[in-house]
Amino acid sequence: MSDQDQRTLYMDHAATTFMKPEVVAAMAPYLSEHFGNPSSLYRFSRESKNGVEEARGQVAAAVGASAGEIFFTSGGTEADNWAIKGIALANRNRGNHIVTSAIEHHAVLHTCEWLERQGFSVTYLPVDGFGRVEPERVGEAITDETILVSVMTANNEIGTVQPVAEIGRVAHDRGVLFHTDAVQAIGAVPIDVERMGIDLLSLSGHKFYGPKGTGALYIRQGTRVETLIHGGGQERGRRAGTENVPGIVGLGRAIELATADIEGHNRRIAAMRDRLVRGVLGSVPDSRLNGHPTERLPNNANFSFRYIEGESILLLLDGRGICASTGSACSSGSSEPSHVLLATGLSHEEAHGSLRLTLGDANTGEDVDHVLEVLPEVIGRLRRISPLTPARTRVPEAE
Amino acid sequence: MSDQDQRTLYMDHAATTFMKPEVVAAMAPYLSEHFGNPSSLYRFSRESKNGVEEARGQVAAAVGASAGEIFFTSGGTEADNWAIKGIALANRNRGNHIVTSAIEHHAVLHTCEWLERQGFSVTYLPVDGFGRVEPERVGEAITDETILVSVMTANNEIGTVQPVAEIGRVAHDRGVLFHTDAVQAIGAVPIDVERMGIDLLSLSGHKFYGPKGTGALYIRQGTRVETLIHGGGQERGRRAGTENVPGIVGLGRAIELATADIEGHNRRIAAMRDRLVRGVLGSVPDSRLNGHPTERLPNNANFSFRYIEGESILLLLDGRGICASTGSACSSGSSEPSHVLLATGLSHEEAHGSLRLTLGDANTGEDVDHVLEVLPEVIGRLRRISPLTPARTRVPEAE
Amino acid sequence: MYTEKVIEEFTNPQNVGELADADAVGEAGSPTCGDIMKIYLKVECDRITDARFQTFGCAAAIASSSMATRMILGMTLAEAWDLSNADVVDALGGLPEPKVHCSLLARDAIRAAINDFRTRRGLEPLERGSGCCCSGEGGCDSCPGND
Amino acid sequence: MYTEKVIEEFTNPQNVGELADADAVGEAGSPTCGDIMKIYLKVECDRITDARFQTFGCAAAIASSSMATRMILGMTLAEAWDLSNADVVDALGGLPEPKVHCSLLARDAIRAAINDFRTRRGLEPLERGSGCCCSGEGGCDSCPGND
Ligand SMILES: Cc1ncc(COP(=O)(O)O)c(C=O)c1O
Ligand SMILES: Cc1ncc(COP(=O)(O)O)c(C=O)c1O
Repeated sequence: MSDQDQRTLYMDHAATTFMKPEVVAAMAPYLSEHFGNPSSLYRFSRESKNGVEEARGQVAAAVGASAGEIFFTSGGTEADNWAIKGIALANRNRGNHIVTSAIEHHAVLHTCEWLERQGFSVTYLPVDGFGRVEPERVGEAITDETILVSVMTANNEIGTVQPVAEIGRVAHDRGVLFHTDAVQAIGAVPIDVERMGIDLLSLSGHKFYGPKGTGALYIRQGTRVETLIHGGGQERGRRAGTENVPGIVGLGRAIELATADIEGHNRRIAAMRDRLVRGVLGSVPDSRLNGHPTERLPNNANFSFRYIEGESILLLLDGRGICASTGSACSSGSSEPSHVLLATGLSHEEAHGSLRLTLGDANTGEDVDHVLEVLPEVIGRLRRISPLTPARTRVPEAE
Repeated sequence: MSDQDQRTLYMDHAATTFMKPEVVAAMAPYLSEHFGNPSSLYRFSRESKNGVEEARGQVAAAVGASAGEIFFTSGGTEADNWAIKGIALANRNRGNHIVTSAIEHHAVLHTCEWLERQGFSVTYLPVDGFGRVEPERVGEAITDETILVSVMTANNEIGTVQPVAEIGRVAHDRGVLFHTDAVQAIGAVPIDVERMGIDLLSLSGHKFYGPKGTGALYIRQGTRVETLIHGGGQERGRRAGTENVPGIVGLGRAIELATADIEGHNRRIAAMRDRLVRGVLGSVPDSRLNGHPTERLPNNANFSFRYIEGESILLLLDGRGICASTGSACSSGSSEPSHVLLATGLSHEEAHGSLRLTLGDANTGEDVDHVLEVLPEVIGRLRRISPLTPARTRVPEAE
Repeated sequence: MYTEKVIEEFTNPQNVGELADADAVGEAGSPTCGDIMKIYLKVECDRITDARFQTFGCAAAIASSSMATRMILGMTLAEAWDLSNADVVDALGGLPEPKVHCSLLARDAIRAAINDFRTRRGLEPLERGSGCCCSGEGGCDSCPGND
Repeated sequence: MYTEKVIEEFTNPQNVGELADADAVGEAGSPTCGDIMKIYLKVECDRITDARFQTFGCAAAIASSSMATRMILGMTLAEAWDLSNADVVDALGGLPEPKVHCSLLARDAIRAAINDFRTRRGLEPLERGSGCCCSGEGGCDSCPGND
């Protein structure tokens, strides 16, 4: 079990994705000859401007919006910050209460905590054992002071997909704006901002085979949102800064590819994922699948393995060339494991022993086979080291 | 005078620059195989992490800082926003007054205006006829409430270089932090944050042959700055969001190249620029050079041509393949021309008749010759159309 | 951002210049807001037989000046008075939204010229809302070709 | 983020397991904070002649457990008591700053085992600050090799 296995088997697509060759190809001319500033007047910069506007149309089409409602950002985090702070600061006179969930990404949670320090009050809704927010809870949490509901479309750790359309309806019934962090959902969950009652939506290029450092915020026409980044008149005066033209072009192409055949893509990926889940649960005792059994992202498998800790699983897998992720705090040096896993009711020990495998477009059935071969070995090895492992679960080392 | 001349002669490097081939080459592997998320634990993501950290060192070296003081952003605008809002919000208890200049970029001015709406008070220092801020004025403007002085290193329109070290000294003598927007200065003005007494410095990749959508903020060790973009623990917990790895790598390589031989670069560029200025002023009556005669960026030539308007100059030049810029409001659809030109004392008419030519690394002596041939023709043509042109200046059309 | 037609009209403007023996001269705009147009008209029997302009301004201002002078050639003063900036913008194939106001310049200068024509003849200048601008020289109908 | 040495020690840990006839057993940590270490010692004449460990924890915890058991083999209890986590970290070629606390686990488990050893012999457990840990069996000096 050493570095012999040189090939990298990447199964951490929720962390980030490679860029598709088509995306790199779309960007290439904007990295060299088409370098004009989109704000410039001369014809030479028209390529840049057109590239940006074509991408805006591609993003709009992917989420059922119109191009004028799409604003480019430097990523999902900036989009989340802008949406939530922007709504809060622009609607201060209408109320100071925000409803969100306990399992949001830190880009949402830490933004909300910052707003709390500015005098806003925030309700962090609990989730059920599968990580779902119940729409009725949203309704109960809304007060006369509520100005925004923000619930993610799909969770990045356990993959649980939220009942976004219902939550949107509840929010709108009460006259409250609805934001959703769809960073993990694009390309897996078909999005229609109209049908789903979404007023603001965040997305990020590097989660769907597009470039890092690119994202977008959808803002429904007519929604008052305070500017987060002030300066020049870019993005129709709402997000200043010279546009990341190659990045935006790549984002546009990537979202077009990612949403071209969501159903077919999901079918293919989920088939592999389901085989992976069945194989792991079948061969590793005292293991469980975290998140929802069916309402989950097609590429997400999140396990808890009792008696052992996630970072050590991850590093042994890394030794065998497999790239994965964990919600154990030990990976971040803090002592609290993943707030998401704890919110679903896991004990600290179970949360520490979690492993996330997220499949992507380049994964094959053989990759699944390889993980199914390596993972039980790795788990067994660590369990032999652990003082918590009961005798029945302790498998002797193969000779 | 039509589209015959197909070659594009780009002389708008203050708006943005092309990327140097070395920069694109440095980025290339991070656009394809090295796609790991720098925050991930497995070996595969080490390339990404190392790429980011190498770039951090390159940026630090370029401004005389240590790597731990460099934070990557999505551009100069975000860096300006972060610096100014970050200092203001973190030091609210110490005072509510900011000193800046009337000729800052909108990324600074609009940020200051936003802070005014949040209850801060801002002094916009006037400049002299050459666009210089007098350091004594800074001292006079500082009160017990002052928490920040922000004056740009060099102006983007007229190229005037500010006495930054003196301003830094004045601020520090009064115990006030000093931020400078060095977006236009990198690669032209040698920067040493220690020697110049700079506590925060903004820079932007696409102004020195690096990628668009990349920038950095230098924050002196120990300076309290509130976070602008909340979320994950990237950039040592101070700027959240998955890193734009290829962009950051490109920024690092670009700043290394741009600062390798500032003196030699400036000598070469300024020689061309000086010939351009002499040629234009010598052949076009009623023209003037805006900005400082000597304390200016080596690549910047900003003229005012009386009796005519800048956008029309720019578009006729565009018809001849020359890319330039103007401070006339008509280019932006507002009626106030450039706040920078007005601040130097120009009349509205003169400000409307401005043209900025900014040279770059790919420009040659022939480019200068070509502009010197075309520009007087264009000016003459527009002056024949203008009702303001006095008879002595009206040159008859060449047959 | 401009249509090809605007760029063409701007790059090769028609009717540039002054008319030494103009029957009417009008001016609109100011250098402060970045544009001034001066228009010179020859008028025969209430009909515009020649028009020249001088403009200080952006491409939209110059293009609409040129287009407007081309459009009013041959018009009666009444027709020219009624020329709207929307007509000029349409003839140019459209203008970017923030530039539409630049085309007002031409209309304002034409109306100023017509009022100059009237004033020279001792008539009252017309109000903005007014629709007719006959010089009264024997009535509009008496001129040849006004049928 | 880990040094090669840490990864090597973690991937191929030494002295894993239990000792059925241990003279001392010590435990430290808790599953809540993500790591637990259990250590088993054989002691002869105040000298550690065998050591085994079991660890629930991250790579740093496992690697420092392994390294610590290797280091204390052959040490007197007094020497083992004085083993600091800095010694373990050094032997591993360093640990990332947020992981240094994981190496405390080994020191704490060793000290717990030494106190277990003392308690089994009717001695008072030692305080944290204490420097000596002789079992008192004829004095440290009377054992062979303790010169
Ligand atoms: C002086 C100055 N500051 C800030 C900026 C903004 O930089 P960016 O476009 O990278 O956001 C610019 C350029 O647009 C600039 O010239
Ligand atoms: C659900 C979710 N929201 C927000 C983000 C932040 O996106 P980015 O890294 O592009 O800033 C991520 C990914 O890191 C995410 O998974």
